[in-house]
Amino acid sequence: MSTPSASASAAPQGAHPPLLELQGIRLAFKAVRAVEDVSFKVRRHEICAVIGPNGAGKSSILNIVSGVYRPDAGSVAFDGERRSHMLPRQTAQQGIARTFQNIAVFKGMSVLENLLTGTTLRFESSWLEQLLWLGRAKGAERREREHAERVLEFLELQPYRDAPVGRLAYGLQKRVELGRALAAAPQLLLLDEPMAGMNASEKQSMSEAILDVNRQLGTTIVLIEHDMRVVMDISDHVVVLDHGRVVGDGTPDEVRQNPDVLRAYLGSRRQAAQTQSQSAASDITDPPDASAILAASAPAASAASAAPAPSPASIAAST
Amino acid sequence: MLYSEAGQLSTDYLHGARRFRLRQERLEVLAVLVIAFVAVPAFADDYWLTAILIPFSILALAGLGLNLLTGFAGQLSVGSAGFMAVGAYTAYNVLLRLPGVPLLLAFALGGVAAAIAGVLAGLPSLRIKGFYLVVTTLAAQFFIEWVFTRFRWFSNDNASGLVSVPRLVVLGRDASSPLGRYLLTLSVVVALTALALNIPKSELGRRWMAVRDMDTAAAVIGIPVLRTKLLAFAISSFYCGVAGALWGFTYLGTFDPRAWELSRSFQILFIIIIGGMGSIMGSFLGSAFMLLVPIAMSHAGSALLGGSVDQGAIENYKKILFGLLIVAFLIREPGGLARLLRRARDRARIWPLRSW
Amino acid sequence: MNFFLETLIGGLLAGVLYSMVAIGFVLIYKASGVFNFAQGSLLLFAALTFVSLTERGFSFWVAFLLTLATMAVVAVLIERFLLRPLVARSPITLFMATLGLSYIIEGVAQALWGADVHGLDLGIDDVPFPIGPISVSRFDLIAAATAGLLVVGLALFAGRSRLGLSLRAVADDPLAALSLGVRLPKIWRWVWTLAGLVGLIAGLFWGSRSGVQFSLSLVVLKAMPVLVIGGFDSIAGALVGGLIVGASEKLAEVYIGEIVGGGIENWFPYALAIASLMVRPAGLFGERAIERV
Amino acid sequence: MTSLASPSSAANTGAAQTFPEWLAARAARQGDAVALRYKRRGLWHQESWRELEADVAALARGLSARGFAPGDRLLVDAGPGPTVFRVALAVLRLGGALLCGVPGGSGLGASDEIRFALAEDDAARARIGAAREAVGAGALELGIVLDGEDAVDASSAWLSLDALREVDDTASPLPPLPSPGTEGLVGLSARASLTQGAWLQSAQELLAAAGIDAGKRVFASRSLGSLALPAQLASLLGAWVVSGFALSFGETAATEDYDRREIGPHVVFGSEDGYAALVARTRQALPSGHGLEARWISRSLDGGGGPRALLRRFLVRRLREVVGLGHLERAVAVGGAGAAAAGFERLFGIAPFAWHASAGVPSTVGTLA
Repeated sequence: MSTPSASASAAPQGAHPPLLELQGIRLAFKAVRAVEDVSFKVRRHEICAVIGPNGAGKSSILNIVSGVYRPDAGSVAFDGERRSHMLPRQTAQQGIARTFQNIAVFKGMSVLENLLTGTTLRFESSWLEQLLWLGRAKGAERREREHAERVLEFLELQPYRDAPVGRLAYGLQKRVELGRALAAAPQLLLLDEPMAGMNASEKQSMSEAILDVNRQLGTTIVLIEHDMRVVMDISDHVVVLDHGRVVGDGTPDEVRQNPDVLRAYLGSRRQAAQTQSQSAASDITDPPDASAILAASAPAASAASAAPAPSPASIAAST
Repeated sequence: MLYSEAGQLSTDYLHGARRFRLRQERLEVLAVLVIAFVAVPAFADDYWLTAILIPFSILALAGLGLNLLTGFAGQLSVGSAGFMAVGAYTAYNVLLRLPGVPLLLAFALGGVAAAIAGVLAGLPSLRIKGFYLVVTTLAAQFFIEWVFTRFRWFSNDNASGLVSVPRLVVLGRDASSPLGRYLLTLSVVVALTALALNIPKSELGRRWMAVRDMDTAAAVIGIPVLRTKLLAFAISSFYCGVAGALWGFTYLGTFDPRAWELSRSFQILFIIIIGGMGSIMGSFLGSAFMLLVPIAMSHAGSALLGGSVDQGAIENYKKILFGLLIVAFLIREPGGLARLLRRARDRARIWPLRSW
Repeated sequence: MNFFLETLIGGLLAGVLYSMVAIGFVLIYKASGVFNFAQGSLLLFAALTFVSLTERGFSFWVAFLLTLATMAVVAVLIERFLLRPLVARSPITLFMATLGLSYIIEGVAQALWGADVHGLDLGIDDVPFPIGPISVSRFDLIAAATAGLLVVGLALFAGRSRLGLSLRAVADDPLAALSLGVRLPKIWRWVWTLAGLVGLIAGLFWGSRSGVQFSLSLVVLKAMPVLVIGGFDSIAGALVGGLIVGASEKLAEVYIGEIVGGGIENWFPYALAIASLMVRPAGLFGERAIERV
Repeated sequence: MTSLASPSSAANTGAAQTFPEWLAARAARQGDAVALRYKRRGLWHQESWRELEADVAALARGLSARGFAPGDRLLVDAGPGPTVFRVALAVLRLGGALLCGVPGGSGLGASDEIRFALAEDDAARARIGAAREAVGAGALELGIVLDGEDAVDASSAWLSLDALREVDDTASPLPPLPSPGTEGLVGLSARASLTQGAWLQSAQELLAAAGIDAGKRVFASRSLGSLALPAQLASLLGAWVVSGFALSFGETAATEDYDRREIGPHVVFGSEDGYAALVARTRQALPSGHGLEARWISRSLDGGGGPRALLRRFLVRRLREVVGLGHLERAVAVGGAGAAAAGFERLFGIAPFAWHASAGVPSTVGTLA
């Protein structure tokens, strides 16, 4: 544990061991240290919010847990199983699903097809059966389509069932991405800024959806969010990162009182504002404003491919 | 095409996985098949059969193969012609060296050999993406060309390097007549197309499209990206291989490696760009376009300029025209002819309304 | 031993010509992220225009400048009608577009200047030129020198001139560059013109070697492995890559070729390229982009 | 299918006068005919009259096992839909009454102690809870929640529909059939009730007037505004069992326009605002501006003689086809036809049949709609 406040609020464990436990995670891109010695626990069935200013390393944490990044040091324990690194596919098999900061839906496919891809790991038929449309192919297709339809209903996406996702509004695309993750029936759901760039009502319905997932399906959720109101409303547990370190860890109220958190927040708010003025690719600090995020985060994705050597600012954009 | 969907209620999730969802679409397809199998043989003359319809359906099949890889799985390849050559030479040597093997089986083996070649060419896609694949598939193209030119064994050690295919016998019946070759080609193409139509609505196709649209996300939801890509290479190349075998056997009859040079690969790539990436039917539209436009041009040319028309010039204008078309389609309608058709259909479906 | 050295040097010098083609390629890739398959056709077009002009009695330099002007016009057209409409489209789409472009350019070039082979004499006679124990072609040496100058020139240009600087800015971080008020269309027009110039020079050497004809556009196929080995976005890489390909190709032809029966120069560089891809996907000098989500 | 056109058919159904009797008669006469069609999770489900009767019986047993007795009232806060209609029939079988309206609204009085309630979803549950707080109602004996099954815990009074079906039926036998005089529907907002007899009576008049008979595909719009349910129950439930047509519901209010295309109904039941929405949407989808096509279309839709009249006839047919009314014979405007209904006729060439208080229903229920 990095800070006294964190160890102080070492949240009381239930009968089970924590579902997720990070220990001494470090990660650096070239010269930029994204994460330095981060450790925290996530209990089963809780909603844990990871907050912090831009460049605090929030997204990097999610990317490490879901196997997209490989940490330079430290380990992740999921469901009692400790590991230093895993491939994305393996984490999926373990029951971890996620959404991305810059929407990562399959734009060329319909909403239903997107949800169907979420069930891919449970699909019990060989490609040959599917090609010849024989054997288990039909049964599997029927089962998974039904499952996907349940998710579709759960998220009230029926009106868009066959619409190409690329043509949907931003908020809906986020919803579809959530649906794809849900279709995998995960134990742990990682949400990277699920409400970025949404208007008030979209945020409202999204937080309701998240709460429903947590309550009705009992899914454990770790989410990154900038909107403090949302965070305080829906999360049971808040972890605050700053410059790649944990500066706060506890219940929303505990965190609210925590002095270092406030300092980190106010301090870095200023610094973040500067980076923003420096680089177009920089992300937005809270409260996020829809148009601005749409403007900034969408190109940020293309910048990732175009820019060979990302400047610190643009890395910050994605963390 | 003024559809009425009344009463077509889907009561089973498999209806959503149908090749053609609406009754009307199924009827249209049926009509096309009847025309192809009954009307055409009744009316078409040998020129149309051998010079247009056979190459049309074969190129459509090859285009379909490439479309599976590029249009659905998002892996660009300029080695299609190479894989076609593998199919043709394999089929030839199977028939030559393993007497008693039925023709269709030889074609299938040609496809399998091509599939293997395809997987090998696809292996680098483990490490590399996008147009880097152009390089590896080009490598495959050149290597294959070289192998078949260099090692005469494949062409039965005959000095000219030309090989002539044996009589075409299917199920004991001779299929060497123009009509026979047409029907043989058509049957193979239709059968393989029917199979391909299963792909977009199946998990197989969804995995491909997922990898195409966003491979990181695909990996995160548990899709084995490399295996998926390789499978795409295998199946795609199988189609190209069979197409190659048909090209050699039912279209050319006598061939050497030059039948499958790089330009053929580009031709097939153009077929799917113009016809429509990610659309099975697009491959057919593109192929028809690719074959008919040049013919129309030379006819128009000789009609306008009288007999004295320089074929070289025609060639140039053909090139320019296709180049312009490629660019135009990529800019205006990446979905190609298939998308244009679909659009027209959807508009007709809700006319006079603009949206519904 | 001498034989080996001669083959090696000969290969290296031949490689220089590949590099020249590759450099034009790199310029465009750096500035607009386009994998420009049409580079070969540009080269053909430039050479063909130049030759036809000289055949019509223009002096070397006049023809050279006129050709350059033509290439500038072509660049403007390409920027306006190809790049601008396709901005922010997938790299694969852009690649296929340049494929189409190459067809257009070739078609136009031959429609304008005819399809027959034109001889081209730069007045550099291809006589052996003894260096110590071995002797190399004087032509090749001059080609090498020119390529060297080209690289140095481009390096200086990129380092000093305002355009060069903004060019680098674009290559490093397009969004940042945009926010700094760099005008991409302008950059693109310039870069494609520059690529045209490089293409012209390369075209002259190739042309005087093998005659100016349609097949000239196929050198692009030679350039591709060069790029993969050197890295798409490094001019130095293009130079080194070219040398490597040239040398290994010749050596392979001599030492491996006869074992497998020759004719391997078509695919050997590609095999080499794939091998290097497996080891260094970004190429020897290429920057490896970090994948961020 | 032989015409079971309304009043006359009462004869060959043994002069049925209550909902249970009519339902039984339907099951006996046309047991295999489709009674109910509804789309859920992308699939169309259909239920024959026989199946429907069996299901209603099961629900009725479940209800009575949970203490629902003749004369009891079920407070309903839900939009129109297949499940609500089933429950309604079960309640009517038991001789109970449906208490409709907006619980949140002023309607609820201290007089009615709410012991039974049906909620569409958790939101509705909350509303009902609040309403009961407001009037200080006693303990809830049974709550039925249609959506959010997962949320229901055994401890609470709330059951999912399936749970209700499973309640063991060896419990007390069903009470005797209700009499025509039994109160069946109570409108909260206007505090007026409708007996089963009067209800069915008005239904027969509606059928006779609108000329709707069995063998028709009837599409019940889900998007009818806040008073959707009472309006639909009052207008549709009776007509349904009396006439024996096949009643269809779309998946959600939002998907209705597509679902309608798939059903191709002969009759649609909508309300003024429902029709208004459809007309507005169609109008705004028509080609606009000064293009030749746009001009011709708008001019011909506004009517006129000669060629335009012809074109108009064609256009109208086409428009009906496109919005999924290709087979439409009758449109019923529940609660009276106003401007929107007129607009509907102008576009689709069929005048919605206005049905409201004047059609012999006590004015009170009319005010519901």
